[in-house]
Amino acid sequence: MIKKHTRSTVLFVLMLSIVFMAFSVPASAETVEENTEAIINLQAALTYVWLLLAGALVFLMHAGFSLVEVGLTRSKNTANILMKNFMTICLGVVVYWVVGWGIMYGTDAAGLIGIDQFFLIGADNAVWNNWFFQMVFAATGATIVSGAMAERTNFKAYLVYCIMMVALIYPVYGHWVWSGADLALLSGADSPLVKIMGAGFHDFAGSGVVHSIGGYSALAGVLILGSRIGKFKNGKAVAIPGHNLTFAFLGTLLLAFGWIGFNGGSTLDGSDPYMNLVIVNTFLAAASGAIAIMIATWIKTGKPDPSLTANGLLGGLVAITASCGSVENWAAIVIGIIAGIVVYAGVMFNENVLKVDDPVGAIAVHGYSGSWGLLSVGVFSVGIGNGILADAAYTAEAPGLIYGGINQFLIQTVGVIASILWAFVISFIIFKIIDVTIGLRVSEEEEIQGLDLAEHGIRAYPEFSMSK
Amino acid sequence: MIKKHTRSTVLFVLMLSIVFMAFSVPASAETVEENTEAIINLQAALTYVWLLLAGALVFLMHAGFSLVEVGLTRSKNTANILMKNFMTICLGVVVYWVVGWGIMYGTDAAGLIGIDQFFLIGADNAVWNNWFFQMVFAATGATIVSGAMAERTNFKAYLVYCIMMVALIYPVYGHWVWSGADLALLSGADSPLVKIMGAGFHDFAGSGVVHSIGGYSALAGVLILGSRIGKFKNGKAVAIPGHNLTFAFLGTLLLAFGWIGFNGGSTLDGSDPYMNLVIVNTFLAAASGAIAIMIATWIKTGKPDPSLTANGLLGGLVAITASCGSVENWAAIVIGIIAGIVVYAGVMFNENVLKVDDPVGAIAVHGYSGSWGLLSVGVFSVGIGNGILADAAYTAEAPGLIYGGINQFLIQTVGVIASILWAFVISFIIFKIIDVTIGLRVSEEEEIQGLDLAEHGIRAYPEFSMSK
Amino acid sequence: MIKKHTRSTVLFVLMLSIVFMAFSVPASAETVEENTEAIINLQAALTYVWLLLAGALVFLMHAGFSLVEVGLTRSKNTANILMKNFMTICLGVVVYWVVGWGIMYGTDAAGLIGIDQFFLIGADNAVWNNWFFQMVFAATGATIVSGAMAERTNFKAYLVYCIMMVALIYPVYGHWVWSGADLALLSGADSPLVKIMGAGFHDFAGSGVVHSIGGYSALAGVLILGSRIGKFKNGKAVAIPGHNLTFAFLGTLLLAFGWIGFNGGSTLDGSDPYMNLVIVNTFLAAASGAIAIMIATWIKTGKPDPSLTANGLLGGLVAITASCGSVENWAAIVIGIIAGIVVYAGVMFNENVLKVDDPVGAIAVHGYSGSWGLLSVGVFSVGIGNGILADAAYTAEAPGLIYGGINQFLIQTVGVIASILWAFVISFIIFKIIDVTIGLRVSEEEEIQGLDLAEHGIRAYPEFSMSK
Amino acid sequence: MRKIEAIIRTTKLQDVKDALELAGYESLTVSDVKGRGKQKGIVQQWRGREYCVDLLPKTKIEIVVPEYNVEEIIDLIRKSAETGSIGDGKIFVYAVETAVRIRTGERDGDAI
Amino acid sequence: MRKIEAIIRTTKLQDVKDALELAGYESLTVSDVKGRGKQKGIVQQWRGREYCVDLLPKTKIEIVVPEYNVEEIIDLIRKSAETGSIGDGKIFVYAVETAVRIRTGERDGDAI
Amino acid sequence: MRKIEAIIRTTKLQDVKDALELAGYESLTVSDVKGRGKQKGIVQQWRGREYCVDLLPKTKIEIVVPEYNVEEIIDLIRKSAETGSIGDGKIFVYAVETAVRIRTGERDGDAI
Ligand SMILES: Nc1ncnc2c1ncn2[C@@H]1O[C@H](COP(=O)(O)OP(=O)(O)O)[C@@H](O)[C@H]1O
Ligand SMILES: Nc1ncnc2c1ncn2[C@@H]1O[C@H](COP(=O)(O)OP(=O)(O)O)[C@@H](O)[C@H]1O
Ligand SMILES: Nc1ncnc2c1ncn2[C@@H]1O[C@H](COP(=O)(O)OP(=O)(O)O)[C@@H](O)[C@H]1O
Repeated sequence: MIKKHTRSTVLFVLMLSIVFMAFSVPASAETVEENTEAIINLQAALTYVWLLLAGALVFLMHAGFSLVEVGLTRSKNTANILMKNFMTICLGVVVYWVVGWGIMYGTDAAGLIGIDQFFLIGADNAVWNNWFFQMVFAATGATIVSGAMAERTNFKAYLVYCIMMVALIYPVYGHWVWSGADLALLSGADSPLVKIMGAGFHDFAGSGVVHSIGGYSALAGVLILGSRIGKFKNGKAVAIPGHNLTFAFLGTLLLAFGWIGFNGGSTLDGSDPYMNLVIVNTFLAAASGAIAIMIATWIKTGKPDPSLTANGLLGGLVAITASCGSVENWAAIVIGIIAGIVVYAGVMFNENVLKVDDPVGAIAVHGYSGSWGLLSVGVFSVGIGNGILADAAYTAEAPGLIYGGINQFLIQTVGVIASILWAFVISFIIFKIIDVTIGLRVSEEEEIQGLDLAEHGIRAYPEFSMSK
Repeated sequence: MIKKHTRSTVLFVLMLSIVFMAFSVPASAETVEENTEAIINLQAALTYVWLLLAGALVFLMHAGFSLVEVGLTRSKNTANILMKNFMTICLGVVVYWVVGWGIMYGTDAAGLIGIDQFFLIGADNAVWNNWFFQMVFAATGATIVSGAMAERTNFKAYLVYCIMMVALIYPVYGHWVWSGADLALLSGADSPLVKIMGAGFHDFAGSGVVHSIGGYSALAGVLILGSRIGKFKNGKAVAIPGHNLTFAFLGTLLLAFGWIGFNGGSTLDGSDPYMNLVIVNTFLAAASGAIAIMIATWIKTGKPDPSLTANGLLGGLVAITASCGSVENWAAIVIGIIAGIVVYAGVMFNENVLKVDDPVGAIAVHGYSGSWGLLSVGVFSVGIGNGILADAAYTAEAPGLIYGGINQFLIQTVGVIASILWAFVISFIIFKIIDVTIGLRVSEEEEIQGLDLAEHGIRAYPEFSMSK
Repeated sequence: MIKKHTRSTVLFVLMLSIVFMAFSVPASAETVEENTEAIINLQAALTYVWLLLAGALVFLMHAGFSLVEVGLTRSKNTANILMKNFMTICLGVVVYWVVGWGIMYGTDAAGLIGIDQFFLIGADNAVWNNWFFQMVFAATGATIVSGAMAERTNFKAYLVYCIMMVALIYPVYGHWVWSGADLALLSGADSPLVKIMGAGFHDFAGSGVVHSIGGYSALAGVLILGSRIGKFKNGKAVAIPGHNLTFAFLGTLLLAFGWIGFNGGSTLDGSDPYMNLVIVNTFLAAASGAIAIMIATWIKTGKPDPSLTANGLLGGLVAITASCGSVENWAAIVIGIIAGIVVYAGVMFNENVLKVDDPVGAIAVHGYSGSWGLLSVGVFSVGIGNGILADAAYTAEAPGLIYGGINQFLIQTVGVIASILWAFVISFIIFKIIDVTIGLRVSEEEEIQGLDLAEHGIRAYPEFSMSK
Repeated sequence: MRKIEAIIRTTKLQDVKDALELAGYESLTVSDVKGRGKQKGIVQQWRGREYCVDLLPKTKIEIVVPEYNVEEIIDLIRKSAETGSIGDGKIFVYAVETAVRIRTGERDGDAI
Repeated sequence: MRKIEAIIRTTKLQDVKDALELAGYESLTVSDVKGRGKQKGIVQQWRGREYCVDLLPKTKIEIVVPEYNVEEIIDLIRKSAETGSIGDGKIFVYAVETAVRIRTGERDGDAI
Repeated sequence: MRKIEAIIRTTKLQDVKDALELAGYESLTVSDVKGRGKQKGIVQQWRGREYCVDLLPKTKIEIVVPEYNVEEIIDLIRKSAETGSIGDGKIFVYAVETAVRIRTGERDGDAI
């Protein structure tokens, strides 16, 4: 008969084991084999705990994204933005369970796509553990898009796109990079591309898989959608200040907090000591990105700009996400500084040259800086088995340009191009279809009134007097 | 002589062990017994780490509750709500240390109540670990009540009630369900009730113990208290919009974040692989609850309602809390969808039929959806030792209705009734006594002025112009 | 050849090990030595996970500090405060990597200062792990100062001071207390001071190293800076209400959340069971501090004061930070109550007697309450190897006054004096130099206009109508 | 035409609006003001220190009507806004020279 | 001198301001009001329950000018603020007895 | 009776209020407005891009007094609100036909 443990039975057993410890008497004479088994179980358990908690931190990034977006936009669209971000994670959970995971990690077909494990059929605790950690990543791509398209997108249209993102756009590219299939387009040992380039594509925690894909999808969306009314006057960009900087900064700090799970957890192994290198590099790059952009705006406009500085931190985080397990500390700082500059230049380029309207800077932060992050692996990677990575199990294969290697840089470039092409083209098509069928943009009247009233019949701050 | 380790001695030892690892030389020749002991210690340590961190997440739920309540009510009562939630956890810590834990987990008397371990006398690290995790749960019940009774309750009266909740109401029901005593009313193997029903009551992480108890206590409180001035006009409910949706959504996301600790930690064992099933089910139900209610409001009113959608997520979380370790993934989705509908119907029922005023929907979210969660165990439980639960140590004993079992459903029904009766009756009595002695409700003048000025002589946002 | 593991290879290995578990077949016949090595690795891994997550919580305290400061000050300075706190952690990361860590933990020179390991040269994962955890502490001191000097300090001047704090002020005192060097001024076994006093200075997680240092540095800064325009009228303090209590409370709760990492992680060992005692004492003191000050304000002014109550919780946390691993539960409560009173009296003392203007109460909360915390070790310490600390490896050496010991109290007093002298004098000098060179304070015009417009050309809430 | 400007308790806005609507006066403009009259302000506290907020939130209602409606409206407002305690507010009446409806360009009597 | 008080749609402020500036009328005072005229309010919802917000946000513009500019300004405002739908707002004109520039003490014509 | 309407710097409210109180004029109504006169606005920046906010926050004070107090009050306000820089604001005076105290129904002289 199977014994049922109540909450306190477990508790009691725990206390007992403590008592045993105190008396230094092992519970019973165990054999070497039993010990070995216990150790393996403990290793798995530590990984479970690590990935669940790391996943929890990543989940909280959805609060971070919500706050950054809300803070950097106008209060008349706040409820709508909150709902979009909220439904992104809600739909993300269900859609990634139904189909996303299967396409990403199901049995490989031709190195392009997974074809089983839908509905997590046959899952056990190890799969659930991984699914949870991967799931919280999956919805992030759509959230990035939501930020760039804020303040003018039809709610229903966004929900449909969001489903497509989690079901298809994200997992397909993810399959190419992370599925581990022998043929996986960008990373599989038997992939023709990998063979030609001489190294597998390395994207540690998703500068490309998560951020670039989100960023370039956003670019496609924003191009079809057009800019907010009043954003460009006689072809010149006009400032449309966001309504709450405190939310924007709190959101940014929550994102940095979540990134500890995002990058740290991507070791996928609670016993991998390289999680420490990963986290240190992550913070060095993040800080450098913020400092770089603060100084840049200070020089250019005479005043250090708060919201761009916050964007700079995110840019640093996005860039180091691919390379954090493969580079030296000083390189992380360089990567972060360049990321800060990429973000600043990217925001200006988008507004002044491309004339696209991205209220929160998502395309620059996630798209451009994500691509830079992927390339940075090819530049600064120490290469597995060298120097600080002597014992590393999971890092970029080959050394980067500065160590005289070229292969890693080549495959990284290919991966960058693939991410841009895939994300932009597929998203462009999907957005076009949505535009024709549902209508991607709200009416002019609704946009002026604000999406909160138009889409949800509500105001986010009904008691506060607004002067805009 | 005992050697004192300074901060860096420990650090140094750690570094050494790394060095040893690098050279693959074990620290010293250990015996099998010493290894076994070390493994047991590590298992305990992993549990400690897991429960402390899970407890930390649950603690943060108090910030979540504060924000949800603040966001869904008017700004003139914000400081008061913040103080109530803040003192709930502060008093909760002390009261649960003095008496709550003892009543819940002290030596059992007649299956009804614990009678020792007050002031945590004799505690060791294992007890402290568990106490901390249980303590952060304890104050939650009172917080739920605080939400339903917001905007009109006397501060002192609430504090007194809060103490009673943590000292008595919560731990007594908790003792029946989680104490592990052989006679424990609802769950003990020797309890007459359990023997008659043929299965022990199963409430994994507290759909009943925490949420229902809070919800039905709130119902009692709200009935005695009456509705806010202006809530009902000619018997019809009037909308009183909350003042800050961003806070309400941030709070909801913090609650979901905390729930990873709430449900995940309730394995009470860092090595229990079923924490993964628990978390996956938790998120599937949460997302389904939110999606269900969004669609429902969309259909009913033509627009997807933000604050009810956020409530739907919480409803899904509350419901799955009892059953997350006992059901299949698909069942979690069904449980979540039904929870969403229960919340929506419950909110409407409270306002239209019962005519009670619950500004934040706490009674529907925690009371009704909590009861549904308890029942869902009896419907969907796989039953220990079956299918996905083949190795599970801690789950519902018997299979649910859909697997042809009836016993689990019966005892769940009994547990639901017990939770309603106990929470409602004892809270009704306590609130009545408080009303007669201290006065449960503020004066009309104070309510109109707002509790912030009346109770604390303060305004939460003194610089912002308010138009209400 | 070294095998590269892709994301899913790791995943696959994990799944395999689960399968093995299910069949109870160990991966291979391991030897006792291999098991021992695996156990040591696991212990290190658990510590890594614990410290990274604890460090993550501490990192989030920077969001907490930001929100508390923002909430308790006027909205015209919000963007500036957000930027200051944000740059504090960004600069903190880089500066502590370049020089701070080396001064604190590098090879000791004369017990006063570390002199190598700059730029983390030669770091491995064990060092990175510790560096990360120590780094998130390092920036905290500066953040404390930023709070006390809010609403009138020149941004550039603050940044320079912040660098000095993380590079020098904090790590030097930290070296004296935590470096573990034999000669370390306050704690080393061979330090003349320690020999004379008969016990080493004990500051578990930094009541002194972090909080006092921050608090007395703030005092020096505030004295040079002067009070905000309008703070004193005819020598009497005038209330200048903060603009957002919700932010202040959310910040306080985030700080308490982070403190679980701050104190818990300071075991520096994932297998140290005393982390449980530490956390329980932490929460008992925090809650007691809040309750004490709430009651005190209630008695004195007739109404329980929200922002002081929130300060009381922080005061309790600061005080118990030194002693949480060395005292009984009841003592933690006493320490917390006294801390609450110290904070209240300290705030009044600063305004009424010293006539200094500290908008957020940082000097009282971190300085005075920090000193009390250091002394409390000398009063309530159980002493290593006694009672509840029978097995403790890391706690105050000698018993406190109430157990008849005097040595611990003596050295604690010395440590308190040292912290006041060091922080006050060095900060006074640095602030003076900054004042003369850069100018510490903004112009009167800029202060009246608000630092957001003056320093950043921005308003934090441009859409909201402000009535002040 | 006259503009009737009433400064009332914020909590009385609903009642006044209802009373005016019932009497057929639907058009009005409302704004948030702060003021001080006989009512001297209220004591608040911040961090244990009391201070007096001497400008209390009030609501200003403006209604432009033909001259002959003035007394009726004063009456309606007084009745619906009065509590009898200090702080009930004041009503001021001004002459309006011209009124124009933006949408149509109608003037004066037709415009209000 | 006259004070021209226009209550317009909040979204039309920029246009009106631009039109006035172009015509040389730069000085003005703007405030947030809420109001109701022929436009009866809009339906919002809260937690699945509809309710009518009958006071809609509007913007009030005040400009003090010499008498002879009044008609021109009324015209400018009408043209720039009109959408043709209900809710466009109203313009009221009042007599101003004195105007003083605080900085210099200049009066009337010189002050505005 | 006259209504004196002064548009002043927000930072000068306290001084003006104090000056008026000292001279025995306690009653007043205050509101937040934004405006533009000779003072052309200030440059702000957002995400590295400058833009001009041409409506600056100002405070409007309204005081209704008997005719013979007007000049004294103008004087008081000027003295207490002046900084000498552009942006100090303006004072306008209007005729008030009737004043009513809501609480008591007192009229005119007794009401203000
Ligand atoms: N002489 C005045 N000029 C301008 N506003 C006034 C005047 N007298 C009163 N008010 C306004 O009316 C409001 C209510 O006045 P109050 O003196 O409290 O009424 P009562 O005298 O009936 O108690 C004040 O807050 C102020 O805004
Ligand atoms: N008689 C009036 N007295 C005061 N304010 C008025 C009056 N008539 C209209 N208003 C103001 O003008 C605004 C717009 O009026 P509305 O009736 O919507 O314009 P229209 O009649 O052109 O549709 C209202 O919201 C209100 O603030
Ligand atoms: N003609 C006017 N009509 C309405 N409001 C005005 C007028 N002139 C000035 N104001 C108000 O007075 C405020 C201050 O005016 P400003 O021109 O800055 O004063 P000064 O001319 O003394 O520098 C402006 O912001 C505006 O609100």
